[in-house]
Amino acid sequence: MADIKHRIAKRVAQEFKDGYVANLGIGLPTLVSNYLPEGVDVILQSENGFTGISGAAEPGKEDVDVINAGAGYVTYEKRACFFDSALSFAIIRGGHLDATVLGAMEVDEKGNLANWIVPGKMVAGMGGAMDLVTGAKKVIIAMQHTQKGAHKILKECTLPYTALNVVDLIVTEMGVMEVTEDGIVLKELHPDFSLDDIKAATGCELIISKDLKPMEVE
Amino acid sequence: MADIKHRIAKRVAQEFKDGYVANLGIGLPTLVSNYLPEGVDVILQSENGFTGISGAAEPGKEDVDVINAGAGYVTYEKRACFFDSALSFAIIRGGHLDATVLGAMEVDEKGNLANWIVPGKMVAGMGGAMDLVTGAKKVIIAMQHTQKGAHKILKECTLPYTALNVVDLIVTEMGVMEVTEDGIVLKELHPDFSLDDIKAATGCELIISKDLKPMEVE
Amino acid sequence: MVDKIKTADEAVKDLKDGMTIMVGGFMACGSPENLMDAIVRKGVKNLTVIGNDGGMPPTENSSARGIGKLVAAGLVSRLIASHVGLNPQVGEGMMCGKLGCDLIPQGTLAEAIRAGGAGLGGILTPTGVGTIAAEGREIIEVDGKKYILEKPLKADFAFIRATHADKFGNFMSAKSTKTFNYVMAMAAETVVLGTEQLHEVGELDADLYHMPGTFVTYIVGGEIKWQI
Amino acid sequence: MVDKIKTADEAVKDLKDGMTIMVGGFMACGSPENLMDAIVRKGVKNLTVIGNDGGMPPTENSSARGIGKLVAAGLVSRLIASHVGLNPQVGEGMMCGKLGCDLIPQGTLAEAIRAGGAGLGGILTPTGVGTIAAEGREIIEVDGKKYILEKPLKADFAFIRATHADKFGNFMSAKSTKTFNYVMAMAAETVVLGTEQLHEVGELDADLYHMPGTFVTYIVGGEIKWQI
Repeated sequence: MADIKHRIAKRVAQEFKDGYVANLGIGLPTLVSNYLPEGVDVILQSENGFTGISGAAEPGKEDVDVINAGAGYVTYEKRACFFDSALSFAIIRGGHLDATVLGAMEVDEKGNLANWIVPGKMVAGMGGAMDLVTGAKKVIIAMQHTQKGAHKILKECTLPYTALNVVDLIVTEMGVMEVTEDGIVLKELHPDFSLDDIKAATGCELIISKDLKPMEVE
Repeated sequence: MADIKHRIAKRVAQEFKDGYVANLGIGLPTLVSNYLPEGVDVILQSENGFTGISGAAEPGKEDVDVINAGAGYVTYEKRACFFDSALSFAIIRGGHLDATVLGAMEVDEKGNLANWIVPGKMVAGMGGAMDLVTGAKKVIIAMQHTQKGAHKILKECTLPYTALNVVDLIVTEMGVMEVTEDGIVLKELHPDFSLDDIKAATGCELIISKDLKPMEVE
Repeated sequence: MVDKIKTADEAVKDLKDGMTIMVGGFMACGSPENLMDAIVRKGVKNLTVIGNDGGMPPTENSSARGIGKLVAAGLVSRLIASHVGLNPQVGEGMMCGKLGCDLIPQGTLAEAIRAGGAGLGGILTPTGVGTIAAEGREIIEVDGKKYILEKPLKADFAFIRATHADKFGNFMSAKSTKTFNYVMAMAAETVVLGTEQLHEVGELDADLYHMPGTFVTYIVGGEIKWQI
Repeated sequence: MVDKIKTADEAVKDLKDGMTIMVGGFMACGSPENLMDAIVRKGVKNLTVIGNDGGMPPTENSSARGIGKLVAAGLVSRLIASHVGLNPQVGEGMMCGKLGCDLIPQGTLAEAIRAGGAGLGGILTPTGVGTIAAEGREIIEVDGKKYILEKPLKADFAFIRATHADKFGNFMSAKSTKTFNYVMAMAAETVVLGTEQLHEVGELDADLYHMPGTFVTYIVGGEIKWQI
């Protein structure tokens, strides 16, 4: 599982270009920053109000005025800049993020996303997720392909939506998929899996790219 | 004329309460700050972006980074705070000014105001005036009662409006008038003038306050 | 100059049952703890609280923090926030029907508060179109794209926190403590500023302050950094 | 780190005839003069210029300043501003039909630019209802009160000015030079920042900067204070 997470994060990192401004969700997406290609400088935004967020603070050396969006104490880069929530979401909603990486409960072939409500469970709230996927230029979903065997990539989401028509790319341990007007196109397949494996693990038709490549992360 | 301006400014100053935040238009309204009553501390806002604007800068001692809304070099108080145009107009439009004082071409008995377009003349633009009169809690018009004999206080404005139903108080060299739901109520009459004088100089019915007082400025 | 400096208890004197209050901060980082304590001491009831989240709950090692103090004391009947997952007491209150919770996307919440302070009738946001966040809201189409009309939010009181303030109320909140403190300063009838450092007027350069003191009704000193 | 530092001429390389540009400042106070000069040298035509005003015209003792430089050089075919009374050359241009001018209330102009930068579909303002400022605009009623729906403004280029900037583009504009520089930083495809002081990253405390460098495409040093 840890292995799978790092595989996904490594592949997502390849999508980043030099100079990108990006927001990484808590958890798996945060790992992406560890795998940025050589020469690719990315500045990360934290939706509670700064650009230049860096790794977790060392215990005992926390600056209590600096947290990430998950309330963890973090460090910041020298080029960091701090601002209020209104400006932070002006950045997010206004299209000033080149990419955002988040997990999902469900994604469907229209690029609809559901990642905030599980019926019967307590609703924590959407936080900044709806703004992030609405505003970022490129929305990358980084997640395990299935949830205990259940499909997460679907013809149509069953859970309440986070946003409609927003997902651009899905990266899982099985492959890399692009959401297009025609549906979900499998661009890369991980060598651990066959086409039949990934088709079986997917709840909608997968269009196989004419240019299908192996998903390479090492 | 200089005398009249100061008379009007002095009377307007009496409307100010301790702790007021106010915006004074260029010209006559700016004089108001010279006549604030003892113990009445008012902080003045400049719509180009600060609170704590003070008098004109001494020639040769100008700080070129500090101008007023009329592009004149000015000084600022120790308690000044500088901000951008969006925040400046959040203050203005958001009801955070206790009072604004402006001149007018025409005011009518509904409290409508016209002070920015003269047909046939070049239109300079409304600048911040529309926002000021819409947002300030109290809109005080400080002006000469007539323009070369022509009525400026009317039943209905003839010039294009700056804003509708916004004027609270009109102070002229002849008297002090409150705009009410019933019309314009004369509250104070300057001893230099008779009731007939001010009625003749006014283009709409003046309701004479039961409690009519002399306009006292010294 | 009007004297705005008060004790925390003086500053909440006119806070009444059923009022709507805003509380700055994000997961209690940047929340005015002294002011929260004073509200708890006063014991007002049925507050509607507008804030990013539900603050932090009490743990074995520490008391509740930020809005969490108000929730723990049972003073909150309605919470308008973007995320309440880090405070299980909010969930418990929702389960037993004691606490109503309106969830709003974080960026929309910030804009709605700003709109309240800036005198706007509302803002049009693309965030949440086609989702639960659009429920009960008007949809307005501009140039062929759909937006939610989000109305302004205002409050009776705002409780906000500064790192540096002067005695006129000019202030700034350091690093990531800014969050909702700046927009809330504009959007309430009475604005109470809790500050760590309290300076004489003119002691610091004007441009070190980010927000003008004209927004601030009362200033309360003595905020201290959270001790982990 | 991507190198954003350019000469003024390099920064306007991709500026083309007919583009829409924003220029920060207020009556030229806070306008990036080096960048204006570079645009004049390039000599692009038919620009639509969004700014508070028409800048300052040339006088016997000095050249034009701010947007006034572009007007004097005849590069502007349309001006979107709140007030043009201090630059008679704008009036002359309007009289002879060479220069179209859209006048917008100053606060509405600031919000429209901010909305453009913040991804809003528009904002509802009470300012201008029942006046010429409402012409061609939709009126939206919220809770019984009428508002103008003002649509967002965006531009191909924004030319803004800082007093202090670092090499990543984090910046602040001192005192009353902030004006439209902050909102315009958000609202254009390419954002060119002219700065007086250019600092190494990390040289100044992060909270001295008011706006993040992520908005800034190019940084041009060498702005100097206006000499009266």
